[in-house]
Amino acid sequence: MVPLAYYVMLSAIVFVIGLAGVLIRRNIVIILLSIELMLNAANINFVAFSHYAETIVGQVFVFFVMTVAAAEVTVGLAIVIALYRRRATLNVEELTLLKW
Amino acid sequence: MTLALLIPLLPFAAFLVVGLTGGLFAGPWRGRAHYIAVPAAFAALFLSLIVCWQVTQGLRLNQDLYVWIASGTFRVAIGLQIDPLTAVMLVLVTLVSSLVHLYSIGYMHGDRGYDRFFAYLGLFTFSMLMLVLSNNFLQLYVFWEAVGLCSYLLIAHWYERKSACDAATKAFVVNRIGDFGFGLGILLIFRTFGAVDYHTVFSMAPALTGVTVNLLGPLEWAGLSGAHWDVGVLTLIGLLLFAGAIGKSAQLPLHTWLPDAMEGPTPISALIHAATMVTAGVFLVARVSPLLNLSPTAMAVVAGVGGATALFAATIAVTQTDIKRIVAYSTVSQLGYMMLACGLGAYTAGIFHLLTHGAFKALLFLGCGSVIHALGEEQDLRRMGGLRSHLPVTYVTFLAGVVALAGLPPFAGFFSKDEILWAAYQAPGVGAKLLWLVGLVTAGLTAFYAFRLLYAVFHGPSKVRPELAGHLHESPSVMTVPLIVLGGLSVAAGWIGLPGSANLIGGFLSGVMGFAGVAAGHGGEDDSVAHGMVIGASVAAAVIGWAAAYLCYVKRPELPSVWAQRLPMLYQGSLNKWYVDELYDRLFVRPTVRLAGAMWQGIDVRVIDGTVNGIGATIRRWGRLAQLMQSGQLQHYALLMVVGLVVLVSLYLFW
Amino acid sequence: MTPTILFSDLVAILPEMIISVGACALLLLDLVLPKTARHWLAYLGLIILGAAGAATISLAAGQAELFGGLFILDPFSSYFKLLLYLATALTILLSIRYLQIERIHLGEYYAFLLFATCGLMVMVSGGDLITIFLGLELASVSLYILVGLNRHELRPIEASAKYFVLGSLSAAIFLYGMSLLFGATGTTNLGAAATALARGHGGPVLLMAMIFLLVGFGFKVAVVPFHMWTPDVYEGAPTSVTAYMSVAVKAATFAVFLRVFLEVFNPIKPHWTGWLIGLALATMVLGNLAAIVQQNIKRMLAYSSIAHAGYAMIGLIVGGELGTMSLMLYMAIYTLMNLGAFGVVILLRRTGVVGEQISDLSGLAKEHPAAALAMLIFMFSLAGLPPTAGFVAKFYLFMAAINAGLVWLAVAGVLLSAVSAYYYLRVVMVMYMKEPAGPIELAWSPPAVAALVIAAAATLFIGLYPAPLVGYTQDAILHLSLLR
Amino acid sequence: MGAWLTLVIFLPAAGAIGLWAVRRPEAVKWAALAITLAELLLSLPLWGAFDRTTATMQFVAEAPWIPRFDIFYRVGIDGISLPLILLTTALMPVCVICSWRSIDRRVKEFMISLLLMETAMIGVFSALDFVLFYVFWEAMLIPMYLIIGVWGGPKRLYAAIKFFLYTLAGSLLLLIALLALYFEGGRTFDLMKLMEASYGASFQFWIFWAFFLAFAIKVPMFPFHTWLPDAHVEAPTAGSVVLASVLLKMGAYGFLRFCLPMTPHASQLAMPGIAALSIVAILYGAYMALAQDDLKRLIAYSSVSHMGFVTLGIFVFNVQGVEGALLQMINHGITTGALFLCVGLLYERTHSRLISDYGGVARSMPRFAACLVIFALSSLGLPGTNSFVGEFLVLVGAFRVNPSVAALAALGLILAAVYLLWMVQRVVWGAGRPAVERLPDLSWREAATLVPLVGAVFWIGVYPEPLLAVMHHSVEHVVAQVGRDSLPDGVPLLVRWIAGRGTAP
Amino acid sequence: MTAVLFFYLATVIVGGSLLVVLLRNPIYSTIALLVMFAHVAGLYVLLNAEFIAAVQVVVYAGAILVLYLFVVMLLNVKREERFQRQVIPALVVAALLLAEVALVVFGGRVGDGLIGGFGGGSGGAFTAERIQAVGSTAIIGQVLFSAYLYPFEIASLLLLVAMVGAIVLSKKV
Repeated sequence: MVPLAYYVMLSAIVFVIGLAGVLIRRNIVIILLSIELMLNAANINFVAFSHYAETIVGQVFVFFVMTVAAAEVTVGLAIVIALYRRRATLNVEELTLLKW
Repeated sequence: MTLALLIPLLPFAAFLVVGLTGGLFAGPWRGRAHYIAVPAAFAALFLSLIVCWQVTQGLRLNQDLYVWIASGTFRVAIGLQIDPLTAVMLVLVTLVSSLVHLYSIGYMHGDRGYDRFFAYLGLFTFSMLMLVLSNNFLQLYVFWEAVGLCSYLLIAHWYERKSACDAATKAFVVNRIGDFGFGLGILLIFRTFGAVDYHTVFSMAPALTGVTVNLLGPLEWAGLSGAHWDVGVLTLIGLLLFAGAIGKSAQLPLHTWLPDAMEGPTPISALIHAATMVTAGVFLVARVSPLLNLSPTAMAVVAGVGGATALFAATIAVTQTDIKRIVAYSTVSQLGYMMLACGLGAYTAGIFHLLTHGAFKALLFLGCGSVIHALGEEQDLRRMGGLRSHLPVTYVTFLAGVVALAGLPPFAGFFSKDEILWAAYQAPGVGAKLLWLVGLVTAGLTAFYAFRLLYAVFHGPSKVRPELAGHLHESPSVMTVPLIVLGGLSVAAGWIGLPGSANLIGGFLSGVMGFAGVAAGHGGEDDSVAHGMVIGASVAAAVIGWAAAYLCYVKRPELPSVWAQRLPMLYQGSLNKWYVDELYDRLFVRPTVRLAGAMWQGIDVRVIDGTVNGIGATIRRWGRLAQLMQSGQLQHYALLMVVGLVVLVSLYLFW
Repeated sequence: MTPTILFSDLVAILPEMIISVGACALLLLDLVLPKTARHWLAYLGLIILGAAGAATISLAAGQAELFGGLFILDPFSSYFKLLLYLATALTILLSIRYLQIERIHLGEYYAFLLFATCGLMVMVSGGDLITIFLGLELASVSLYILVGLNRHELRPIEASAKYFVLGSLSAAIFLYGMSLLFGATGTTNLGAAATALARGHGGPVLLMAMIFLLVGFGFKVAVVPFHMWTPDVYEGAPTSVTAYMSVAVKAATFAVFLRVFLEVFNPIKPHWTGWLIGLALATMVLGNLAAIVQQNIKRMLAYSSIAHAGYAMIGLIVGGELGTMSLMLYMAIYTLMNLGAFGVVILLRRTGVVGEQISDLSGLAKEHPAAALAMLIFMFSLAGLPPTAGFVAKFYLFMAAINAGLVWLAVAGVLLSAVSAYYYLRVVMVMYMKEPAGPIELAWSPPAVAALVIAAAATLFIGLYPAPLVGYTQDAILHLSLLR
Repeated sequence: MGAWLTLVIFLPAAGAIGLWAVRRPEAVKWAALAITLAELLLSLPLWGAFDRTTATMQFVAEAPWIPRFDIFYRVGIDGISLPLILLTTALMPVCVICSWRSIDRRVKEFMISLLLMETAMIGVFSALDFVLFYVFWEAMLIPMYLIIGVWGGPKRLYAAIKFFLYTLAGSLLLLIALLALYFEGGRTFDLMKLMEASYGASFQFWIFWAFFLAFAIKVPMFPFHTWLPDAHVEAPTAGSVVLASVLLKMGAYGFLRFCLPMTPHASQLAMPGIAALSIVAILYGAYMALAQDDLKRLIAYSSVSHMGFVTLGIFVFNVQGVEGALLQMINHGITTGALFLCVGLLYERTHSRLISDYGGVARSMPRFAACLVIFALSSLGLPGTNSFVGEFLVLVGAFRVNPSVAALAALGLILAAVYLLWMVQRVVWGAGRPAVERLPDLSWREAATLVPLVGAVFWIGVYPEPLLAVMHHSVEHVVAQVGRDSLPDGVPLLVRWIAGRGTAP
Repeated sequence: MTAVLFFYLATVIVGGSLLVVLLRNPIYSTIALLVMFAHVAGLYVLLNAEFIAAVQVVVYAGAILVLYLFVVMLLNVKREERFQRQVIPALVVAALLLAEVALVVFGGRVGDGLIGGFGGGSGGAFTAERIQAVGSTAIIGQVLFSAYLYPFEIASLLLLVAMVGAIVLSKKV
């Protein structure tokens, strides 16, 4: 049996990669993708813990997280489209109308 | 009691009425102040004479009118005390005051501030009377400052003149410096005796001889205070009170205000700056004699300051050219005499001289006033001369004043001055002999400048400005009558204090101010030879002075300039008042003003406000930095969040 | 293991049901109603809120864990729900005229506002990480949309994008924290987790979980260094939305913050007190400092709201009866005064004029004394000066801090509120002491006036007579499990 | 009778609210005048019915406010607060009258601010609950800020914010202190109970410094004084009058009401320091005044100097000192207030506050000049005027404790004479300048503001006993409170030499 | 066997994640994410969560990623700079975070922290056996509509809001 720690570590790696993606990429779509990575990392945790704790709650939680992810993506992509329409860019570095 | 109370209240009422009508409001009252003020003054004089007579019949009074301040154990009343000292002062004050009132009707006629002037006169008379009537130190202090205020207001009577205002401010401030000591003295009295009324203090004082305080007590922790900083508490009190007297009576080193005070109208110079207010210092010293007597040190200081002032002022008086200034320096000098007497324990002599001086000096000032009046505000000696024929009454009365001042027998000044010199001669110790010598020299100088004044003004060729020469005229009778009255007194006032057992004034006052040390003025028969010698010496000095003046200003008028050229240092020094004013200006006035400016710009604006504004500016600067963090780059924001996260985790893991 | 749903459970979520059904109704009515009648939707929204309020009040005395612990009904949550209704209602009142000026589509706006409120209510009542997360997301998603709803300008969409990216990031971090907490305790139920923790479960993972959760909460209430979105989003969003966000989200998040930290993490309180103090200090300092140099009033208020989050944290740090109470009180008062301040800013927005610069307020007192007076009251209240409500709020916070021995924290707090007085005063100064650049026309409307009057009167009233509110707040936490 | 006091406190506030309904500026002025006069009349019975034979609080009223935290509306007055309340009520009509013409815009708001100030000030002096006190204390900042900032001079914005932040920074620490006292004193905000409780030495120490900062800024004491000149210079006349006459007193009142009874031990420890600061304030303030060319700034610095006497008097802990300080507070209120009125009158006529722009005012405005000279003389402590009594009592008190302190303080009197007389000389005397020559003398309205003050100057100067009689018992009580715990061992040497020196019997 | 599977899946998941972040073209990134998601689903199967695995494939891979692809292609972004200027500090911070988590998970101080929470077979109701017996889909369905009815409703609201919101936001002005 694979130790729980491995799952947790795997999730951590994915989480950090996602985090790094948010921090370093300029394209807002890829940033959204990175956030998906992070959510998945949490999901891996939930399922793993759920398995090892012999409970179903974790899985239920993951189910809800997916719902949330779907909702977020919907809204997020709508925002991206609206943004692109108005500013013709997906580069978050150019979003500096609001500062200071 | 009611009678005594009425004496000060009459002038006060006059002040209120005159001040509130003509003084502040134009209209029908304007220019009629004398209808109220003069009768009030004379009524006060009349009452004073009655009271004085009652006192000779044994009346003594010491009564509180009402409690003024009561706080814990500190309790001060406003009260009246009447004894011989008070009585003579009452008479002097009301007499000179009423004469000056009368005189001013003529002198101040047509002045813009006529009514104001009379209001102030009333206020001054009230304050001066209350001063002498006080039965405690604090009340004395109150009216002490009040007369100072009147002096201030009257010096600045012609407030358009800058010099007048300067003089007024200077007078007040210099007096304040003396009063600083006076005030501290009262505080020390309260701390020492637990009371500030004369009776308690004087009756407790003998028990306190030998008790000391350490001047540097507060610095004990720094190891500075030692036994040699111990001072007898009575000495300290005496010296502090004397500081007040120094200021008020224009003694060294606070004498500078009095000559400048001549910027005021001449009647004021006569009343305040010659006869009454400036003698308050002497009065104070006489008043506290029961305390002073217990402290030889304080006495010595009083005598020393008095002697030094007498000589110092006389040396200045010889070269001045402003007639009022000559008389003013003479006043300073004569006040020095009085102090000298008091310091030697000859209080009665001091007060006697105070009285005679009051008469002849008031006369001299009023005479000067008459001259100035006639010459259209001219005060320079060098533009006078030969006025004898134009101003006969003035001349005669002035002459009486001069001989009285010069101390020629049998005029008033002779007897009082002689008593002082005799007291000095008689007192034990080398110092006293030295003081006698100083007194003698001063007597000579006094005679010199007195006659110089007389000759320069009334004798010799006229140097009056030609445009004035035509209509020189004698003053009106409201002005000459006071002159005549005072002239009579200058001649005769001395006779109340004939040497020996006939000394009326001495007997009258000695009950108040007896001094064990010197039986001043009226010693035993065996001293009569010595006494005669002393009299002879002083008369000789006066005559020498007279002769020198006659020589220099009548016989050979070119002599003074010759001497002036031959002794330039002395002449210039004397002419410039030994540069005391300049010295004070350099030492105190200018540094103070400069320091104030520097402190304001340096400490207040730069350091304190700089700090305050600096804090504000720093906060703003930090705010701008904080604002700069907000780059608008959302990934910076994200990074900062993650950094926060990492920092928190690190804190947990590694700390 | 499969708890049955009882009718009583459904009664307990009546307020949430009213709000969500009402929101859906608004969405539908928006399609049906003619364009001219759409502003009635706002009043319908108010009626819905009123109904929910009535339901909440009738339930307020209840104390129960329902849906198997997913939903908690207690006076604590009712307190915050009433606060949310108040905030929403005032926001709606302020929005009516403003939306016309901004040309924001009406029906959806009110519906999303209600959805957001519903999400926050779910959060406040959440007894389980799942409901808390879902409630948070419901509110967040609604707000992402609300922020970007104004399509006529450039700034709102940028704000929306920033808010969305950072919000999602924080949600992901928050979620990861939840997963770790789940890992550490084996449960998502707060009560159960607390029990597990009290038995000594946990260890390092628990602390990691706590830190991740802290980031999530910190983001929502705008605690340094997770605050960075606040100024940009507050500035960019429609002002009415900013107003709503600044109070409602903050209040609800603090409610959950309290629940989670004081109930679940109470056993390890010594660990987090220090960190929270650090964060609170940093928040107060940075918020106040940055607010000083702002020219845009919305941005200034954004930084000020950051600073206020820092103050409020003091209540959380202290915990206990006094700490909790003071925080709740603070949130209630903050809601009133901050909404009021934004309300005045909203009045300044009229067609063709942005009215967001502080200098736009110049001479307001001369032109519109009543509006200026209201703003004056709000500013002094935000600065925490008596006799306004803001003073009462700070008073209890500092009292709590001193009671807990955190005198120096209280001292730092008061000194920084002196700093804050500077920028609040600047607004007053501009209104009262500068001459107007030109005639100022305010976008008056009866509802907005009503909202301002309510906010100003309440701010003053609470300042003068705080006893009722204080008493109610104290009663609301009387039986709170997290305090035992 | 407690209800009466409450009425006195809140009448101006109620009037302020009522004023809102009045439209015409003239009517507003008359209404404000009527309210302040009514308030003055209302406050007089307090004086009459005051029991002078006890130190207990009188006219006490109590009502629950936030009872759960023992916050009550508690008011009451004793011999310390009564004179200050009367000073306030007496000066407010003057403030209204002197604003009659000088305030020409937003009259209503101005009068409302003034009236709100009055309520807050009276509230401060009569509050017996710490929270209530604090609320009044801070509430006053708001109208004062507006008065300076809206109706002030050219640099009013800077002055207003400086005033506000300075005082706020100080008083916020007061908030901390009062909260700490709440817990330490047995969970109560009742001042009477807080005064009876005794506190540990180190606790007292911290509380004292918090108090000190708040009150020292308000007084203002030496290094915290720089807000005052700016505030005074920029404030309108009525603002300056209120500021000088009443606001500054609140700091000193705070020292008396809080520091001495609640932190006696710390107060005694702090005594050398505060005495030193007071001396510095007296001399430094006087020096600053010497350097000024701006009349208002000069008077402001003279305030610093005069308030130095007040703090010195309070911190010598004996009856004379404290009564002197209290009396000096009243005196300073009258005299400095009046001086600001005078400057305001001049400013109304010429729109200049620079001394160098004046000269020879005595010729064109003799009645005004008389008043100005009287107030200047009062300010320099001339015997017979009010200030002398106060200052001398302070000196008596100080001298009993430490002669050298009293001597240094007395030096301030010399300097006062210098700067005030120099001011008088340059403004009142001298040759009339053309600009000054045609100035009209006092109008009846102006005279109505100045003449009562002249009367007060002499009344207190000549017969202060009625005022002192009111204070006696309360002051003795305070002095007993501060003396109740004797100096413990280990007190620094510095204290000992201040506390007991001199060998006089 | 499970171990081998786990390591395979883990490798692909990590690799896929890295590609998502590193690839220049968003389309490639999306496809990398797809691969990664599928392998995560595999991981779920490994953990006895078949239902979740199915949902992962259907919802994530099927719906969400298609949406992404759709948007990416719709917007047809021209090539841009890939990375932020802050790439180095960001990576350092990320690495630090990873190291710290690793420290917690494996590190000395951690001990068996994780296991301490609920060591193997801590007596939960849903043991692997029971789930396999009933089937995870059935169990989750049961739970969702009974115990988790309330959050389920909330989730539905959330989706409604997202849907309407997306329409409102992406509507042309």
